[in-house]
Amino acid sequence: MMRFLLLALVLALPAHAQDAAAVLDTYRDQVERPSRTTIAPVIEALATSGDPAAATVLAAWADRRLAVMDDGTFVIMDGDALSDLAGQPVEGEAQPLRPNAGVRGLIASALVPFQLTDPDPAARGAARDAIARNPAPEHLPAIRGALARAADPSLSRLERLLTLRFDPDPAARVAAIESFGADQSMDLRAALNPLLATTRVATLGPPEGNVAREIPVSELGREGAYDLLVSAGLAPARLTRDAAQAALVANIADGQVAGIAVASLNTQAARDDAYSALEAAGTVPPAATEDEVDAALDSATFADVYAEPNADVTDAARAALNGIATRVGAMQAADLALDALSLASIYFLAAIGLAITFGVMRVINMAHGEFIMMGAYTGYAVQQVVPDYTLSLVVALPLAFLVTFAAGVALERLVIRHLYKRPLETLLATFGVSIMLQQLAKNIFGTQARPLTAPDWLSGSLVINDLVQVSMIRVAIFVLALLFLGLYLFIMRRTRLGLEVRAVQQNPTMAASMGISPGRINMLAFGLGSGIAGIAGVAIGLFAQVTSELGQQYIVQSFMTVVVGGVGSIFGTLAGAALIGFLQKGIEWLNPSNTLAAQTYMILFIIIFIQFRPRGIIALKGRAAGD
Amino acid sequence: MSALLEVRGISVSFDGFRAINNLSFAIGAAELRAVIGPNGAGKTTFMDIVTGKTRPDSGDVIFGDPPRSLLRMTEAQIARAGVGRKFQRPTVFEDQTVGANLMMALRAPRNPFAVLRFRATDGHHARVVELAAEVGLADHLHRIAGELSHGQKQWLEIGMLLAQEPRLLLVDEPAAGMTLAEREHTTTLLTRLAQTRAVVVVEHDMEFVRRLDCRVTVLHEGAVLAEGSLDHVTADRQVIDVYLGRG
Amino acid sequence: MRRSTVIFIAALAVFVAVITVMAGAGMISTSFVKTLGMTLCLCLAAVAMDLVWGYAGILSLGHMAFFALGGYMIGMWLMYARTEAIVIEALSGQPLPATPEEIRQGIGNQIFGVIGTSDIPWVWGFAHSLPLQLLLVVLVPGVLAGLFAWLAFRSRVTGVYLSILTQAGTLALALHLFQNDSGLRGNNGLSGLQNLPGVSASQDATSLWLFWASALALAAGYLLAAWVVGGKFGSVIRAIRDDEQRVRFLGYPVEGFKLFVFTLTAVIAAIAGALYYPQAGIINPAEMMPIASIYLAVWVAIGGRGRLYGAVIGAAVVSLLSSWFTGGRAPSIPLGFYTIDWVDWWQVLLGLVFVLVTLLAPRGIGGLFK
Amino acid sequence: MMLKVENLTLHYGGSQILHGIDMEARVGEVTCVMGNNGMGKTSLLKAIAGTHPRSGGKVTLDGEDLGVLRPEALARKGVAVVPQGRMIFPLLTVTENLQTAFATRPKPHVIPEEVYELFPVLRDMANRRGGDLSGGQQQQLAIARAMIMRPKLLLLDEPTEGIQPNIIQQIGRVIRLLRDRGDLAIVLVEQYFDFAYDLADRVYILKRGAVDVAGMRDDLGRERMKAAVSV
Amino acid sequence: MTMFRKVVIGAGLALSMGAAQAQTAPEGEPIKIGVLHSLSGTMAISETTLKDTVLMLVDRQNKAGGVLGRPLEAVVVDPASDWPLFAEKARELLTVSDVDVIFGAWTSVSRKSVLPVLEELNGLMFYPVQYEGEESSKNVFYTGAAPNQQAIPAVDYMMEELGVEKFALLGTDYVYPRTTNNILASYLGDKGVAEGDIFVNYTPFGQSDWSKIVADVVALGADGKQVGVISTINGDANIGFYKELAAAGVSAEDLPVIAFSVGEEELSGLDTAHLVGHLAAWNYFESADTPENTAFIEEWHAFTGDANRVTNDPMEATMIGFTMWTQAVEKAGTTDVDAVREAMYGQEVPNLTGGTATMLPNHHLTKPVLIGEIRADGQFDIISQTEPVPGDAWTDFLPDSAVLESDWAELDCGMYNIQTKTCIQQKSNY
Repeated sequence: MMRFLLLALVLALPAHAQDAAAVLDTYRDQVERPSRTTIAPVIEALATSGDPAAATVLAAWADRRLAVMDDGTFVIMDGDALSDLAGQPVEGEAQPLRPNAGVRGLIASALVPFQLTDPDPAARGAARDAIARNPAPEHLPAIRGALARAADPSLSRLERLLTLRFDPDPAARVAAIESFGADQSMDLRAALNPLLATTRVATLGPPEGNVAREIPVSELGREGAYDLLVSAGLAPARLTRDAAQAALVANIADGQVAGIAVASLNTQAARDDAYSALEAAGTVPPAATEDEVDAALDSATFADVYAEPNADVTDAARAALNGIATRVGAMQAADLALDALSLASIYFLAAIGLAITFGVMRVINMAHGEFIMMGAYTGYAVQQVVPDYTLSLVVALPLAFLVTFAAGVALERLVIRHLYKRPLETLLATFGVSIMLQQLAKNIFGTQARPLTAPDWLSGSLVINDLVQVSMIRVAIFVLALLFLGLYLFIMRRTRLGLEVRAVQQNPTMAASMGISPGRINMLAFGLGSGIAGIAGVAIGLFAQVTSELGQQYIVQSFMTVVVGGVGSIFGTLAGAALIGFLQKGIEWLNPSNTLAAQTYMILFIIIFIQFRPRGIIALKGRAAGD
Repeated sequence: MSALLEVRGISVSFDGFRAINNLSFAIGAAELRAVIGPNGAGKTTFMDIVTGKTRPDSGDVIFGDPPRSLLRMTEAQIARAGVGRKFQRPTVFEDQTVGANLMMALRAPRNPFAVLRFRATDGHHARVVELAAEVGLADHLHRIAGELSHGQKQWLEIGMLLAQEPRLLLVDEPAAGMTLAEREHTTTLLTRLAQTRAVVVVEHDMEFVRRLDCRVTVLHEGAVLAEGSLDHVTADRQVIDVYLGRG
Repeated sequence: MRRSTVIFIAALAVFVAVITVMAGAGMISTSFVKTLGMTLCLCLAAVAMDLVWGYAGILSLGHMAFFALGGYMIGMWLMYARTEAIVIEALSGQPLPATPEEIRQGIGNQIFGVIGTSDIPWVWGFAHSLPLQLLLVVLVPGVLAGLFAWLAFRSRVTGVYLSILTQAGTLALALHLFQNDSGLRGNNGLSGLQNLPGVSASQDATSLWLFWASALALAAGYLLAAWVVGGKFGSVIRAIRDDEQRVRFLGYPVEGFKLFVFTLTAVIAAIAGALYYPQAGIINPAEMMPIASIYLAVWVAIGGRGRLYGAVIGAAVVSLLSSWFTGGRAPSIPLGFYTIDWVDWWQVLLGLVFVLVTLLAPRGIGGLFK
Repeated sequence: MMLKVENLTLHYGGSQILHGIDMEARVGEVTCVMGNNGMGKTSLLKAIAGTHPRSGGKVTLDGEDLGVLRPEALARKGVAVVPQGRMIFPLLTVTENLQTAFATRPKPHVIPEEVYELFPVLRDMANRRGGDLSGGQQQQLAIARAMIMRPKLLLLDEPTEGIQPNIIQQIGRVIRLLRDRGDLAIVLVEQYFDFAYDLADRVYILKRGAVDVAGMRDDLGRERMKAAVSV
Repeated sequence: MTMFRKVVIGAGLALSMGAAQAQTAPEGEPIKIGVLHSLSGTMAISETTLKDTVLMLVDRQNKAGGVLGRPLEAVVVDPASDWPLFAEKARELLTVSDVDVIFGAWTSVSRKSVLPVLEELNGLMFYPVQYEGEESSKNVFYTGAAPNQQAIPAVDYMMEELGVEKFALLGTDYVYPRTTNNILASYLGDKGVAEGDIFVNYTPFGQSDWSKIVADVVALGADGKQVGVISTINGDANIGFYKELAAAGVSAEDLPVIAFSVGEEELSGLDTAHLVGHLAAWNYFESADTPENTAFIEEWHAFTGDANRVTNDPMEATMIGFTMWTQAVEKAGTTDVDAVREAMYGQEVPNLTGGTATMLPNHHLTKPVLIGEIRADGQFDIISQTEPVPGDAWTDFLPDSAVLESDWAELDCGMYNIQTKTCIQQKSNY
């Protein structure tokens, strides 16, 4: 408040102004090594200097364009060009100053009055951001001034947010609180919650101030309550074990404490006895007894007291927060569901290739994860050549398919073909392929994670409101998963290829006698499953890390997805992915501090689930299923 | 004649397809019975239910003396209770010798710990040799079962079945793939076995069934269509319509 | 007893004698003795794997979890007992004699300080006692394996499904132990296990003792396995491997047999682990990640399934080779334009060997002896 | 148009199953291969259909040497098989089962009406899974499927095995009809003597992997054939 | 070195490097140096770089005439990110290869695996990575940061400069984050931050699904306090975390993140455009503008034949450790471990960021603490640099550790209780 008054005063009297250069010179040390804790006077001095260039200097400083020349002159950098504070070009070398984020925030805050009325909308936006980040009482008149000049809905919302916090008139604050109705935005809650901040106090009489509630001793616990009294200076500290021990040590004489042999003090009971003996002998002062503790607790009151003195304001804030609590809860649930859906679609995408190679062809391909990894590296390699992210994605997706399709075909021809009758050995051989591919990836791309960057249109979030949002990449993965579900259904059910794949899977010899080439079909189907893994790899690489171990993260879960869902059914895989995704997020929600536990319990649940449905959620039944 | 096996009104369906429909069936302690019927009539499912492989949706299966329900028993318990089954395709353990196959089937305690402690006595060996002789494999005791011919595997399986000493034998198409001489041998064997135990034979070959000279049960769509002597059932109008056809 | 068993035991005895003499003469280093001792333990685990997979046809991708659990169980005692000695000695310098609480507090602080607590979790309830903890080496993996097997076999999960289930179960166990809250020091695991509490002998001596113990365990395990597979029991489990349903119709309680084999092999693996980790010195949850169990299966496959000596050969060859290749002493191969560094390429080679053995020699190295 | 088999030999592992078989099958005829089990009938059929490699001899179709082609290549040359045990695709619907036969056919892939006329049950069961059909229905499906391939040579392996008599009669009618159409050669491997005798034009009776008796049915006569089979 | 990079960028450079020859070849029996860094497995991502660094330093030292006039020879082994293998390989290095010193280990587990072997055989190891402290072994010199040289100053920075009042401590679930977070929670408590204002989350290694955690952290801001994230997330998992952070539109102004395990190496795995302004605390940044650093980077690029290879903090720590060891060997005139250790105390080596690193008797270094803001090009703007801080083996912010001290020069004890004046143990507990 004080500062604003000063500012207004100085702005009104430009004659007394000191120029910006002089201010900077005065505070040279703070300017060159700025700290948020010490820089406030400098900024204030600059802002109030009255120098018309002050705003420019502050803005340049915040942008890290304020620089110092070798001779100590402050200049403003604009690309390579230098100019002095008044805007005249200068020649020479200068080192830019690097104020940290905290300092920049303060500068931005100080710039608010200049920017709020700036014709440039970007500058006004910056001012709004600065206020939203560091709301301060002195912003209120500036906003109201700006609002008086021109109506601006976003500014008026900001004004109400500031009013409910900083307006001197409680009635105005209550009105501002109530004006928001059922709004559940984060900024509103961020403004309301501090009003309800409490401190816990212990008093001998009734507590003072805006009391939130009194707390019974039973809730605090006897120890906790007494500690509170002690820290409030209302009761003497109790004897701690350490202190008792120190007293014993201090009173050792001739290998004895109060007549008891030191060697026998190897239990706590013996030490307590020894201390009592010392008390009895008057060597140490008696410690507070249980009765004294009880008496002290009886006479004291414990309460939570609001920092905000005005009860009307706290009541209104509490009412408002309670009112939006259910909505917030619902939104959080929706957000969680969206997260779960997103995780499910990631698992589905990773597993859909397996749904073909494992679900339909019954080939256990432990190198499936490495195909995902190959897809991701393909995406990376494409980005090295095609710098445009959108274009590179357009190239990478089909290329990843081709690369992994080829790898799949090669694997089928060279290895799996010879093992169709030995499924468990396929597991071992493809595991060998898996470790080969991982090491090859390390040898080729190195062990460091490689960047795979989403284009801008995919790098943001789909924001439904403050609480419910999901990143665009996840939306894209969800869409991709749906797309592949459709593609899978189309290929398997509507195309000749699908028919032949299914025929070969059920009876390769007979299929051959029908003129279908099982070798070709197996190769194509395996290639297709692998190719989809490659595309999944690009998608996964966009939101996670691209390393040679990328595939390992998904392999166990992918197999579980297919098995839990029911082998041979794409809807089973879908159901499996959904089950795993929702389960994991649900458990994470129950225990937000330990993501690892969520994974553990999720897997345990799946294992138990399989006991009850050994053939998965959607199981083939009847004679046709065979045995 | 008190029944050894009594099947009471069992039904089972898969995916809406009624494989067995309120089927009742009984067989005495020493009886030979042929079960015939078109494919899909439920013959195999019937065997699956009796041996515990498939659980019926309703009905009950009572076996033995004192009679008890087989429905709450596992396949292994049913087998131990005295129900032996021969499959259509010979299923012997191809990796092991003929002797080991028979030894495994020999009546002896079946739980893991007993098996672990099991040491073959001379009596056991003698019994194995005897069984092998009975099924014509006396010279092949030390051969690996996988090297046997198709027919020899069939015989080995029958030998294993005998080793189990079952009270009820379920035999699925025993004559499939046998020469005439072999068929005759089989007929004799089955008839002889039926003197001391119940034998149910599922068969298509009418000639073979005729030679067995026993009661015949005709299954159709999961239920008994007709029962009686072969002449009786082949004269049955319904049987001719759905199964035998008009010459 | 079969001839191969006699030959194996004799070969093992000769091997132990040779190594003992060479170590005594200083011809081989302590670290190599440790490597050999650990390899023997891995061989024992491979024998267990062969029993459960090669003979009973249950491809468990989780037996290294039991191996590691065995290690954890013995590791708890090793760590507790050693720390107790340290704490008692440290506290003996104080003016007052230490109380049991202080000792316990000190132990807790020493062991769990790294994960930021000094409370001794309940799972360490028996860690003070060697006999009890030895019992747990057998009991914990045994009960866990029995429980898992009962659940899985009861619902007739077989083949690939069972493999994936064991893999998932192993992953769950590993992830659980990765948590600090598991009470087994999370990712840190248990370390310093090579220092046997109360033993002042040098590592040169203790390594040799553990080597002998490992050889003894391998011999006992091998004989046990040979006995199990030699008689009718072996006949039955091989029959289960080939046609489970048929064995049921013979009247054998198939689930009981599988449960027995699964649990027995889990216990053998656990004993192998309990001997392995005091030689390795440290155990942490990474040791039981599913990949370790897959490697175990691969050893058995390379050595030759269904032959006990095959499993031993596979485990010994692969683990000793990998030790040699990662030791940095394998010569690089310069190709002019590129130098093949075995450190970079040996995993590729290993993978290739897996593929080739599976494709070309399904009976493994052991099969070549036939 | 005809199939000619010369000096065909075949081994299963170490044991020789077929010892130099010579046979031929002509268009418009049913060539019946008879003999007891284990005599090599099915092996002969497999050798012709390419589902088991032969170890020697020559197979020509219309004078073209079929060499060592794989079954799918033979199918393209006009060889269709109805194998023992039907081998329909249990998880495909009846219609899909029939559609698998289009692999060697040019488009459009339309199931000919004739098939449904011969086997009306297939229309009724069009959307049922093959595995849910009864054995007899499956056999009809397998024959219909082979017909759609429009083969030059149709190989049938024991189509009556395990089938109820009324369907056997229907199958017999279809085989006769196909023969009478005169655009393909039919090789029928059969154990059911009466069924085979009724249909056969040309007969080969195998014994221990070699042709024991060969000739036209009418030349051989029922009694001689019966005697040859019964031994 | 990666084949891909090599082929695409540095093939020519690599060839010309091969032609370069050492000018003066030292003579005599080589002094062996063990390099114990994982070259395969999960940790290869970080440790391979350090192996290359040691090889570069050995190369440099040999060109400069070796040590004690003898050439240095590096013995490289691969413990393959397998913790028991670290102990095995360490034993092999010390007993079979007879190395005089080991440079190695990255994770705390691997260090704790090696410790008993080092102490048993009286080996000597230099450990170059920032770690959780609470340890002091007679046989290890810790050239990375202790918590008081990284974590504590970073938190101070957040509170003082960024006004953070509410903390989200996100970490990978292993010992370094756990211990660091315990220390920080205790420190923050001392600073008056309420327990409810500290949110803790642990994720598995390689975690990639960050959306919920990021949402949880953003939601912390609902009570109107400035939230800051202290990240001890390890390795690759950071990439997914930062991508999700960027996607959620969380700017450094709204929710600053300060990371202790994110360096130039990790940033090379992602596009930093959206992460500008987030922070990292280290004792070294590649962007440090000193002549020493420029020379070091040039040497590194020349050695690896890859002009894009970044440098990082553990590399500097390796360099300091290596240089100190050579100086100590020269001073002691022998490679004998006890003599070298005595000679190590007080050794000084210039930091690459300016100032001097001094070896303390507790086997830790004095190090300046640097705070860097992420730039769009994947480098850091150094916005704060303290005077050198002496490393503290036992933190002052946990009650059990506050009473402990390590001094190998005077007290000959790594765990000395200053209250009871007793040496709790000579050898480490692992």
